Amino acid sequence: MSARYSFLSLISNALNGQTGWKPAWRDAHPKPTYDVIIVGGGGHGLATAYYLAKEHGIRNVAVLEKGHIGSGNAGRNTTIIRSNYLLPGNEPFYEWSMKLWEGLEQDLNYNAMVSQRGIINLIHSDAQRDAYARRGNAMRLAGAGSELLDAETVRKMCPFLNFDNARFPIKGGLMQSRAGTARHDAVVWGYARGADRLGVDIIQNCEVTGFIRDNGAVVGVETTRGAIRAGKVALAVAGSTSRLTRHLDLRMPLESHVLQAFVSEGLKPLIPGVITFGMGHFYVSQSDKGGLVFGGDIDGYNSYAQRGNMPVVEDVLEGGMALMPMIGRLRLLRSWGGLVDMSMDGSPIIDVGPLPGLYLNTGWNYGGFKATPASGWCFAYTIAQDRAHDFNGAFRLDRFRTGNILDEKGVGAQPNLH
Amino acid sequence: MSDLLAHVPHTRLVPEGHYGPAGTPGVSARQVLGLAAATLAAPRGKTAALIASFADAGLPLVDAPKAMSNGVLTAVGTGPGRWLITAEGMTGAALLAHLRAIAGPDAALTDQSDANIILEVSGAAARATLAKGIAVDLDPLAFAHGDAATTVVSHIGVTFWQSEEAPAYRFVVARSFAPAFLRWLTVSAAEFGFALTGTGRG
Amino acid sequence: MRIPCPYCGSRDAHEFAYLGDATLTRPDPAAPDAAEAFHAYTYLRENPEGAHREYWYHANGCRRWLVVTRNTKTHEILGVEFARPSTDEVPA
Amino acid sequence: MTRLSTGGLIDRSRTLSFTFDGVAYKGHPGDTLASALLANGVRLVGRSFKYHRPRGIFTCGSEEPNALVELRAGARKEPNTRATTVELFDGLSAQSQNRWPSLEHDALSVNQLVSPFLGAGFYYKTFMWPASFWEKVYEPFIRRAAGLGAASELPDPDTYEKAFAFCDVLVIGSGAAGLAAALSAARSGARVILAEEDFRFGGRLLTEDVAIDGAPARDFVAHAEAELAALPNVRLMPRTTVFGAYDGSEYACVERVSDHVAVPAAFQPRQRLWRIIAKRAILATGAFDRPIVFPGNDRPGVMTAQALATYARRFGVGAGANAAVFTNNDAGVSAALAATHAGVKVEALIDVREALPSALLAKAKALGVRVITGGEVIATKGKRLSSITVRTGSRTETLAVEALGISGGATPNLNLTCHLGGKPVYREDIAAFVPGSVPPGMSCAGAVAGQFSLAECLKAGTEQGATAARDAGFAGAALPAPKAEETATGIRAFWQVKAKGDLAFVDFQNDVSAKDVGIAHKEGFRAVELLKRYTTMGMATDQGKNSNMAGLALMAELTGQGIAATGTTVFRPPYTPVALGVLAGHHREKDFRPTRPTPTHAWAEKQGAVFVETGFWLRAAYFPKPGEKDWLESVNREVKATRESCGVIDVSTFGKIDLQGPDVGTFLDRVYINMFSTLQVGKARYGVMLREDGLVMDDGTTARLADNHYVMTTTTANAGKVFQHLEYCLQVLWPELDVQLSSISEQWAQIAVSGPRSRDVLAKLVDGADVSNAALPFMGVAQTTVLGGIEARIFRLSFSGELGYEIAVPARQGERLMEAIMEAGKPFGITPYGTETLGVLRIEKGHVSGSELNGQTSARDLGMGRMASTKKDYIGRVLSQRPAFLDPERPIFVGFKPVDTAQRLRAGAHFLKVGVEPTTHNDEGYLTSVAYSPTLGHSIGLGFLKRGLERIGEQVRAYDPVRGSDILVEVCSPAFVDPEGEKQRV
Repeated sequence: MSARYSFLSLISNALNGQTGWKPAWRDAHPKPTYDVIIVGGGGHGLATAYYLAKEHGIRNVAVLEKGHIGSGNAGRNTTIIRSNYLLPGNEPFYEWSMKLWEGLEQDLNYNAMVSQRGIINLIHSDAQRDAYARRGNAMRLAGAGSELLDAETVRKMCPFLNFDNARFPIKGGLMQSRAGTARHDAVVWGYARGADRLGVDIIQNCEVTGFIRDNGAVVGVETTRGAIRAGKVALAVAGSTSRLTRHLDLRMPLESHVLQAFVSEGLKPLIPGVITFGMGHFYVSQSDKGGLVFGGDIDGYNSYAQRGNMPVVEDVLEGGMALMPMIGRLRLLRSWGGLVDMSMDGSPIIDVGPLPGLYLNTGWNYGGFKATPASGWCFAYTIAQDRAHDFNGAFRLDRFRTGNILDEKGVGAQPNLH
Repeated sequence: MSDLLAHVPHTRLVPEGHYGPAGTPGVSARQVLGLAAATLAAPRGKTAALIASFADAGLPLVDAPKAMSNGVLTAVGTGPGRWLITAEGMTGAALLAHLRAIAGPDAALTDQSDANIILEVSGAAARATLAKGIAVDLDPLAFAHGDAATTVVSHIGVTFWQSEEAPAYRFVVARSFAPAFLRWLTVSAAEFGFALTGTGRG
Repeated sequence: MRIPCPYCGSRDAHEFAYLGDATLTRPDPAAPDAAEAFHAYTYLRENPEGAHREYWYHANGCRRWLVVTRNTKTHEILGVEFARPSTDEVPA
Repeated sequence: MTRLSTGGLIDRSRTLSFTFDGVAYKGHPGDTLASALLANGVRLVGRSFKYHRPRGIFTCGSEEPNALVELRAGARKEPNTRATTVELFDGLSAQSQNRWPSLEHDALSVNQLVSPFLGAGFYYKTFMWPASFWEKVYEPFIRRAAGLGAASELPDPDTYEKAFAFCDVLVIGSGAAGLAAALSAARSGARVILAEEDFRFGGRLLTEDVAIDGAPARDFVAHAEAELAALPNVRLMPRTTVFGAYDGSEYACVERVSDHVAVPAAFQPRQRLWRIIAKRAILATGAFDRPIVFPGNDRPGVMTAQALATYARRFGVGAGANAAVFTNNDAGVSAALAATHAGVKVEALIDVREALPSALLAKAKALGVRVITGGEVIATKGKRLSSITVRTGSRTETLAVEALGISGGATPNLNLTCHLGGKPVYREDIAAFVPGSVPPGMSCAGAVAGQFSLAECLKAGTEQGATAARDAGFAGAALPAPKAEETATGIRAFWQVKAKGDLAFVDFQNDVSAKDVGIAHKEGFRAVELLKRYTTMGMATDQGKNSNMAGLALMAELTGQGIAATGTTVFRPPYTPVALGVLAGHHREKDFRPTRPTPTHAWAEKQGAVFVETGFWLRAAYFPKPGEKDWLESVNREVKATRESCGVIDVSTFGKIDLQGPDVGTFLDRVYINMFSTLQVGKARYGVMLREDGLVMDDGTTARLADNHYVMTTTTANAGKVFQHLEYCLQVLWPELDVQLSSISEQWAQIAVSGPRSRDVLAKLVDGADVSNAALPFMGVAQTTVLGGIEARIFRLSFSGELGYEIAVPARQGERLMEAIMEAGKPFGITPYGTETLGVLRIEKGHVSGSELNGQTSARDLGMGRMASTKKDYIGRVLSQRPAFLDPERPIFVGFKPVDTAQRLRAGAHFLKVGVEPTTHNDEGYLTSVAYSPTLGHSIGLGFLKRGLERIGEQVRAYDPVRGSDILVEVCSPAFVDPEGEKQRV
């Protein structure tokens, strides 16, 4: 088992040539049965396992990962954390996530580089200011904190933005100063190490190929490493959800899409916090290492390819150059594509069912990273208690049937518009 | 940031003049004024009949992205069973009446004489200029005299066709997008020397 | 990505607007199970990894709704046809 | 000075001046910044990322990890620029980066002393105590220390362009294979594009000491280039990097049009983004010489053997006064010999192999190069390399050299084959990964495919060029490949010298050493992706081109899995870093998106209007008059004038759709919630359309001009969306309906005249038409002419609640109509107004607009539930009956006024019951639109409130903490003015 990290462990390893470290998590082999199987070794799955063990004392848990942990969206996002949602069904959940972020590193004894340097959503019109005021007030009601900034304040904070020659002038911003970024891989590794220390089996290179059914109930999974049975089977596989639920003849309110993201070459500190453009598809932050990390809209067509195409690359950088013409001579270092689980209303699903023994965590759209702690926490609660916590009470699968939809953007049942 | 158009308001057509290095322009564009225009759409399932009526009247419509002209009218295929028809020396109302007489009562006819501006782009560097925004292969082997396309340039929807072998192209651009289109055209053509006429003095 | 539009020819995908699954049929609104049928029609998706029939609208082209069959794993275009029955169209 | 006395493809007759860190130097045309620095004896060029170790020039190409500089100055400063790719120009200035206070004495080089602490994963294990210190102390320090170069922070003054190209065969790379491929494809008549990232064609042929068809390779390059340039079907693109492969045989490229001059010439962009659609592509990108891992392998003066040879042969530069070469393969040996032949004093050729091919040995002997077989370099010395220690068996020897060329073998430059998901496969025989599956239409020729000998490259290029042309429809006669002798390509896989001492680097720029790979292994980060992420190996600006191979080989050795099973990380676009500006092209700042002026824009400008962005449109917001102190005063005047007499506004931005055909009525019945088939000719009706999910999509009025002819208006924002939706309904849902749509948004200028005197104004405009209340009643439509023969459609509609008309004329007549309206209205004090007054007028009337039609509201929420016909189906009907839509708790559209009318409402405030805690749970709704009503003399608002209609007269809190406001408001009817709607019917 990986030892606790401390000044002492760092010094002793410095003196012994860094030879004293142990694996951060065991490379476990599957046992025949578990109390709970979590399918998906990304941030959400690992966090779920961690909180199941820590909060609910359920430690006979396996996390099954088809590749290596963190190889899906957990390692392909733009690392933003924030709780600046609008709807009452969403905002308390994301604020709970933010509170968990704020204590995460001490809890996990792992530095995930949670950096609360703030987010500013830029405002470009009076109508947008009203809409952001509605959102900012919703955030205040949930205890999340928010500030509505005027243009002069934004200019003082971000003098490099295009204030004087803009197609869509900057008229202010909605700021959440507690928002920021976290080192995405470290979150995965921290949860994996934490779960492992509590006895959870993390099983890599173990792909689920089917489900074991008993009288309609899901009682286990078939995998590339054999059959594994469990009292409860929980899916946390994001864009691969439909691939798995097909084995159960379930159609989901989901489409899998590609979202591209981008990082520039490393630069000395250039921009504070996270900035989002309100009239184009562009948002940006700067990593601890110095790269500008940015993204924009999804490509907009169903895809499992984990890569996108040029029109979106150009669209993102047009937004970037419209907003920050100083970035013209900086360079794009790397782009990548994530397989995102776009839901039909743009909001997630954390729910019991729809079959006995099955639990669902999906529909994170392009925004799952920030939700990682609360998603794991709420999913663990839902699995352990067989009911939703208040925080995820609105994330029901049947909301599309009842009409309790959670559509932050108001664009309707078309995933590529969310 | 281009200084070339720094003085031109984004709400106005780029004024006529010479842009780019002095000398013989590699690209020319002129606004073609005084054309009437209308859309013609066949009733459901009656495209063939409509084409036949026009053939009888001396305008051979083709249900394809082609430009066909009989000297007076030019018909450009913009979609299945749908054409944009331009005419010189006619009012919109007269064009509509003329087309109605040929097409019969069921075809959909809509006056578009004021909806667009029409620009003719020509010159030795016309293709090289247009390649800076048009994702359609304009090589003579792929796009010849009489070929037409409806596409997007610089975030602006356009219909265009090759109107002369030389080559020259006619562009139909929505009126409110015309200033932005001309900005793109001007900055794209300037390196070759660009002569723009018919857009007023600004 | 380029889509071979049956009318316009090969065009960049960004000329088109994407809608999604083209295997769905609008249910009979008068049927007794209309509520459930419309729920499935509006919200539930097969979302396959592989061949996918999907609607694309040639917004910056001929304005035709197309049914494109495309592999969602490779993005290879396997087929394109007009969404509206072909009896309405006249070959060029 | 280490410029060799002769040789090199440089123009020695001309001298270029440049500066590095403020010191003036000279070079020649044909130099890169790197070759010119080396020629001037500048070997220390940069500092590494973490330990700030001194670094020099490591390669001669775009894969350079070390020699990153800030090129140019001021707004044109380009941080992280690889000196090896910068074409020297007169006046060039460059600065070293990531060092303080100077390159020579960098304070943070103390990090080297604490390097025992700073192993892989160090950050994740520390900086947690105390918790509050991370953000305040540790992180700011780390951020300042991290990063590479500094950005200018000024807007980029240069321009960029985009362009498209189409071809039959795209050849990527112009070495032996690329030139051969381009020649054979071009000779068949196919349209060929040859893209080369360098400013010179030829690739390795410019370096290698070989003959083709009996002549020096450089002659072959010159002849090939001349032949290709003369062919009309060939486009030569030097300085063009193909950086990405995309779907549909599309290749994204950057052409560096002006980077080789100080400032772009007039009317020239700095760079151009090309998207090339190629029926076939031939990847001929060669291979990189890769480093060997040994202690101190990062010192300035250590470089790839390929670079050593290239600086000598192509640039006439010795990388130091003398040199040695350390290799495990024949190409490394050949490079050493080529450098020697060019005049570099090579003290020793050290090969890990016990035996070398006899031909190479003979050449070495002839050139007088000492060969040490079975040898390894185990240490280096000097801030700038001064000596190396060589171990042969148990014997060690120190050699004083200023340069060391190392070659661990060739790594095929197969980046682009991975962009569509291809996975490279390992070949033991050449100790390299070669392309696995490649993008559709691509083939690989030459070293990139593991074909390392010159003869193989020429043969493969020739064959594949012909095949690609044939596949594209050009059947030319097969031509023989140019002839060359077989070059030796032997190799013994060798990754790491096992020796204690200094750090042995795997990834130079990110300071990842062999020890870090060991830590990753111990801690379980063994999969290549985890190795990469944990150590940051391969995440530097060279994207692992230099490091990945050795790193994964080291891991393979530790796990015992073998290299093939370990696999490699995936390459993603871009192949080399690409300027962000070129990806935006023309679309930046004000040209980000088109600006759409209304038909009366110029007129409004003359009236002094203040404009506002409305989507792409620019609309008049209000028309200030001299002496008015703020916008509110202007708007109040405009509202009053309209309510009391007459106002006028351009409403051309509304979407306008022409519908013709026998089934239009049926069609409209299905897309609107209310009936349209029953609408009389000459009448208009307000309609609401839903999405299939039962929420409101859009609203507007639709008029019936004839039995089979309607005209629909949409909101400005939804014009495109609604048109697309209608086409969907017609083509997909109900193809049996005979309806033809045309957008007429641009054809008609539409101007609304409102107010009690508007009929008087209209009467002066029409050519005799009867516009009396009887002849043209409320919601009536007249097709007539105005101003002496201008075709016009007159709709008697009212958004303001006043008597009003919307007059449509062909767009070119819009300005004339506006001027005529102003003239006709002069006696009544007609007042132009903009979107601000439009908003006040409609809020006073309780009409919904974009803030209420936000995609989250149903017709019932908006108080329009009763409009929905129960006699028909329509889009959205079924799902609008879901339980949550009928929940009585659902917020409903109502009006609000402040209890203290001196207070101001603000949109975005949330409603709370009086006396409850401000929490999400107690949230009862929100204000959508507010205005100061000059008619009522106080602030008014519209919004959604739970059970709102039952609560008229109740007081609730409008809670707006983001603007420091929390006031009592009274719930009221949304129709503040003329609730019975009498004024519009007079």
